[in-house]
Amino acid sequence: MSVADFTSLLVWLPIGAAIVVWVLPLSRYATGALAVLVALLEVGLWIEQAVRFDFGQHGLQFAQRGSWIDDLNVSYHVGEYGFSLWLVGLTVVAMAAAIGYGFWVGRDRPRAYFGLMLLLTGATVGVFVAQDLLLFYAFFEAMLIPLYVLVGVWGGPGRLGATVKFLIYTMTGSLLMLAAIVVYGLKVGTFDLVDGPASASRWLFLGFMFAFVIKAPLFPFHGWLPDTYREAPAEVTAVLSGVIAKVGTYAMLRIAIAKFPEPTSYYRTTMLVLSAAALVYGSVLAFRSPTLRGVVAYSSLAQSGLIALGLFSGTNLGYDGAVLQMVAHGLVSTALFLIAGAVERRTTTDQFALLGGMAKGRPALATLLMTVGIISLAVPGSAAFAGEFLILAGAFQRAWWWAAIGGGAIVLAAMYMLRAISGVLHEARGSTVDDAALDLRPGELALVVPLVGALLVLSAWPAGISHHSFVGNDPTRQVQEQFK
Amino acid sequence: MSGPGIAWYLGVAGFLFGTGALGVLLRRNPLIVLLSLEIMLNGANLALIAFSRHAQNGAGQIFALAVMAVAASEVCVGLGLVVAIHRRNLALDVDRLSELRG
Amino acid sequence: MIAGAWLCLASPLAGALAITLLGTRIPRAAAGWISTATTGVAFAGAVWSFFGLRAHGSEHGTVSTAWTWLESGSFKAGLSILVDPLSTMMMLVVAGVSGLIVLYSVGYMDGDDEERRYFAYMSIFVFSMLLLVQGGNLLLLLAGWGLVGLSSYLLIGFWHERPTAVAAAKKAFVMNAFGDATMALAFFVLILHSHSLSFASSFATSAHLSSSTVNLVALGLLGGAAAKSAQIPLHTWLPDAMEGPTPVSALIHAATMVTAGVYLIARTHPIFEQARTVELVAAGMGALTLLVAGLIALVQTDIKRVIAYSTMSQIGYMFVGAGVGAYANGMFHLMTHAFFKALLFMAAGIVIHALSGEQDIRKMAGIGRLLPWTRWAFLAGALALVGIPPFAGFFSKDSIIAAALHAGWYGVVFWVVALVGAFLTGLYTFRLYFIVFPGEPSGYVREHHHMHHGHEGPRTMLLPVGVLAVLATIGGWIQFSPFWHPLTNWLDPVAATLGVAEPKNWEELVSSILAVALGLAGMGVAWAMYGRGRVAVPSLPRVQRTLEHKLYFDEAYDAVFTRPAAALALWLRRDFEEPVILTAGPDLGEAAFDTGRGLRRMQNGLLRTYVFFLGTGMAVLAIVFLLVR
Amino acid sequence: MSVLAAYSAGSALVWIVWVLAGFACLASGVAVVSFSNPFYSALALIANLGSLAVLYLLVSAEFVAAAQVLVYAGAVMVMFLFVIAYVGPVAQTPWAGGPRWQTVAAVLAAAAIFLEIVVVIGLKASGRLAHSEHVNATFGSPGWIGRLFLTDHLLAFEITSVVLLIAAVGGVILGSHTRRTQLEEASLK
Repeated sequence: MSVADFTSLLVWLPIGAAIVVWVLPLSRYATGALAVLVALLEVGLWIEQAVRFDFGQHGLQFAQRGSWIDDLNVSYHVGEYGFSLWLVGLTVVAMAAAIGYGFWVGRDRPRAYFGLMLLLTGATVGVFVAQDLLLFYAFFEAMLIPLYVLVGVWGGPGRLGATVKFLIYTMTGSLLMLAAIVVYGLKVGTFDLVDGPASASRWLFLGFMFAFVIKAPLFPFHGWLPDTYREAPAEVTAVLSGVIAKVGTYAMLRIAIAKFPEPTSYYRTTMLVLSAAALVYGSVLAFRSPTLRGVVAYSSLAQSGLIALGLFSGTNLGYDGAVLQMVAHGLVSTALFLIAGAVERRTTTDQFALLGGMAKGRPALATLLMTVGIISLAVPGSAAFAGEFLILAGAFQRAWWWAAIGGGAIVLAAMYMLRAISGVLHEARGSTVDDAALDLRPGELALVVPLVGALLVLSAWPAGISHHSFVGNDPTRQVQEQFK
Repeated sequence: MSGPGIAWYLGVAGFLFGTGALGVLLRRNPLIVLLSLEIMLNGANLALIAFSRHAQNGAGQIFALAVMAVAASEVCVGLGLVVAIHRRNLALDVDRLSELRG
Repeated sequence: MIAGAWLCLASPLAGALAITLLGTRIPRAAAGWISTATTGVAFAGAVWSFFGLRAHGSEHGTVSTAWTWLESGSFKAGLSILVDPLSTMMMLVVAGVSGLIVLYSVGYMDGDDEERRYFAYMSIFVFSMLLLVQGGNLLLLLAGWGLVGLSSYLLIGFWHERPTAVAAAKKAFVMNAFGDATMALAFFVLILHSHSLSFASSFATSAHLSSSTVNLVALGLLGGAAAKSAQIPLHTWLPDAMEGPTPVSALIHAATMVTAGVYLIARTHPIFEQARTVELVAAGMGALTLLVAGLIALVQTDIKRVIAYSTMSQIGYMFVGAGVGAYANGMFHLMTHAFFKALLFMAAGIVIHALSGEQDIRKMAGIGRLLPWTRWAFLAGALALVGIPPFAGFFSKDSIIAAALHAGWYGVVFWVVALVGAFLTGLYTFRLYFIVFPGEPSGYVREHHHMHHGHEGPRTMLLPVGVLAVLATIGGWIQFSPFWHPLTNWLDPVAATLGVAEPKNWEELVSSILAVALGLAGMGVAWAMYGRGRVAVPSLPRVQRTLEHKLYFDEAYDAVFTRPAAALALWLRRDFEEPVILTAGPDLGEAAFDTGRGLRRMQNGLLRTYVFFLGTGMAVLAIVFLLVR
Repeated sequence: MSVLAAYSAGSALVWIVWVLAGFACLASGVAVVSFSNPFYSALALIANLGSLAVLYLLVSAEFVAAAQVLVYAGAVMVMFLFVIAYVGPVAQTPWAGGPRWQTVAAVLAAAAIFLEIVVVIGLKASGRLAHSEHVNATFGSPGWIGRLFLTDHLLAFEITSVVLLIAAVGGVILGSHTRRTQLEEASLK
């Protein structure tokens, strides 16, 4: 097996494992253990790939191409660029943590649950490596199906309403994207992302962007976000915010911006306004949200806005910063939602009014929540800071006010994140916090500590991503050449 | 030129088709609706055969024969329905058979 | 030399990591000793690089890069440290004072539940502060800048069960985040024009920028400096920060972090010199702050808050010095201030410790009888603060005042303000001294005072106080402006004093005589009012109330920023997010249902209707085909 | 050699036959739709089918004409008459019942269809619809049709037979009177 096969293996190994889990009548423990093992194997495969990746080489790497629907020039074409390598890494790491969390808390109906989580892993990796539009669409949809079920079956009390809302929003976006894909593919004669030429059609650009701004999401397309993030199980929310949201911003970069240069510059101001609106609006709402999940959910909205701001600034700094920030925020929000889940398991609530004082006698919880929280508010020196700094420096080159708005939002971020940290950890003990609420257990530490460790490593060396996402250290040119 | 051209046949076919359609739309007795359907089918058949002659191609006649078979099948099923309706002592009136109302 | 600097930077970080990772496997006390030892090693590293730099004589400093920290396009910033006269001086001050204060903390925090956490935070702070002063480019400087803000937040809120402490910590962090943001904006301008944040290229670029652009850059930097150094109007967090443990106040909010603004101006003086107006705004800001803080200090009753306002006031002096161009004088005052202000805080800490946490000076009367050594140490610090020769403050403060006199008409304004400030300093300092120390111990003091094994405090607390008392006394002797000035010479290659800020000898003389006289006058008034009680404290209720409310800055910010932001957030949630955004999805679904209900009427179950639609459709299609062909 | 080809010289005779058959065809079609008694309608349809068969002969479709008479006029119509007799005559005027708009709409729709066909023929195709006088001698003969059915159109032939089979089964099921349907009837009443 050559290294190129690893890309396909990363996609199909978890999907195959999902089928195995569904078919074989394994015990609860065996099912979970198998899923965790496969998730860790994915991380190992990815590390092997990252080690062998040649960051100086142009074009697609680890590429594989096979025929699929010859009549329409649709092919099974997968491969990775520098930035997709990082996002795949984010996916496998976050999914491993989420699957581990599901194993730790012992979800009901384990075979269905772990099968869906594995399917989600494979499909999400598939979205990041697909180099054919129809393949991309297939993975995009395959990624959503397990999410509907995971939210709808294992979610909180309002899960049905949340699922329906999530479904309506995402399906609307997906269908418009499908229409855009079909029109584009038939017009240019191929569905291949690498071979396909750039298009100047504004309608197609809007069709794609509609799906991506819902997925990311950007203001005002985030109607599904608060409910879904609140009702989904903690680890699914972690994945939604940490990984799935990044699919939206990744696709903006890979498809919307790279394939539609003329419409991108035509709609640049519009997109920057939407991004800035998401940034400010999310920050303001997070500032008064009464629940921990609410704060993190709206901060995810704000972060999506920030990332899109970097992408649509169309500058070197903006692109690099956006990729860095996608990874950094992915890790941060995964860790934050897992910790929120741990808090909820101990206190049955995530309302600040009922929480507080958890730092006393729970050093591990306090240290980890504090660390992740301050990284998330982009304290200078952290990975998130590096990302935001690059993004805003890039946006500044477009026009100074974008950076000024971003700077204001960073102050707001400090306000809401400190409020959330204090609301859980500090001051008088909340009414739901009793002595039975233990510190994080070794199992939970084993999930969160690696995420925090990755963040700290990234904080020490953000150039590891910012300098290794686009060949030749020239993202603008790479985008212009459509990564060829 | 021996006899009328294809256009005349087509005119007759069109008239038959329209008449049949009128009957289907107008009549409430399922039997007459079926009969009107036959007229429509025969109108179509006439056109097919006229075109077959025009194109000197047998496919039209084959098609017409297939239509006749379909018409026979349809009559078979339709009459079966009429008989079944009658057996259940329901009114023979298509307007009163509206079980499928949405 | 470089190795020493890296050692200096890495050692506290290693200490913090060790304490965090070892956790409960080590006894509590060990955490304190780890922290002290690593800070000591950092000091040793600082000394090493100091002597190394002297030996090499590399005046403009050496940059050493470990690896590229952040890179994108043509922009590149390394994880690099700069060893030059300015940074070695700061390393020595920071590591030295930190070492003493961490040692003091070992005694002060003894017995606290979460000593380990405390010392981990302290080590993080020392690391961050060293990163700030050693950072080899502006980006790393900003990283250190943010990290000291973070550790300040962590330490102010150390006793997190107290809502006031948590609120104060948040306030400090958010105001500093504002400063960070303005600095970042300034850096964006530099990146736009020079694609780099290294000191050299940034300074070179600033010379070519238009004056309005360079003014913006300087304003952004000034915003950061003002927030960090608690200068008006970004000062309101500092008094509240006294909620933290006293050694924290001594280290962060007196000796090191809050003076970083002065360091920033000295470090980036080439930019400020291109934007002379902004530099003078900095000086004006300092002058205003020193006056206002001195006034507010007059009416405070919390021992730490009085010293905190005094800190603001003294940093105001440093800003005046740096703002008019006398960078070396500003840095000199920074150093001596670190000595005597840390001393004052730690002496106050011994008092607070002896009274089991009481901080109200009105209850402390006569404590000096019970704590004689502390009293003498405090007195030394107070005299240094007022600037009475031969104590340290005299040498450093008076040189700033003299530099201001030389700097044109605006300099004269600063000079007058600084002299008034000198009088206020004498007044509030000795008000504090006379209320707290002399006389017979009050009933409250006798009741609550408890001896520590028959001493004033554990040796770990007394030793640093003693060392600092000596430094506060003699620390200023290294420079006496008209006669010898090794510090100015040392800093000359990196932060040369501007010509306008080099006073003539008569200016030095006049300034010193006036400043000392006014300081003594302030002390005299304090003695008359509070020591002997001969003169009644003037009763000006309205003025007093205004000062007690700190000129209503908190209230104003609350009304202008905090409340509107909260109201906006609440309004957006209630009147936009919930009724509009969150219902848009379900509304869409409802619309689909409505459409379905409407279309259902077509499905009436009548065969003839269906056929009619069929026929009509066919007819329409035929027409369409006819027309289209 | 087709029957009509022999008389091709006498085109006047062809015209006369055509006019008679066409007129009978139109008249009987209208009659089917407008009789109130289905029994008369069925009889009119037989006339219609017969006259159509004549028209088929005029375009050399002999086998189809024969099949028309045998299958339609013979088998199918007998079944119709049988059912009508079984159900009993239900007289009903053509315009009766249903909403008024539907009657109007029905007339309009039928007229539209007819007009469209006429317009198509008149405007678009009038010049191109002349057919050649001479046809292949075997054109329309049973042998020719049979060969076509068993070679080129075998699939259509098979499908037709399957359709017929299914219809026969369906007719039997619909018309049969099982115990279960009796129960259903009971529940309906």
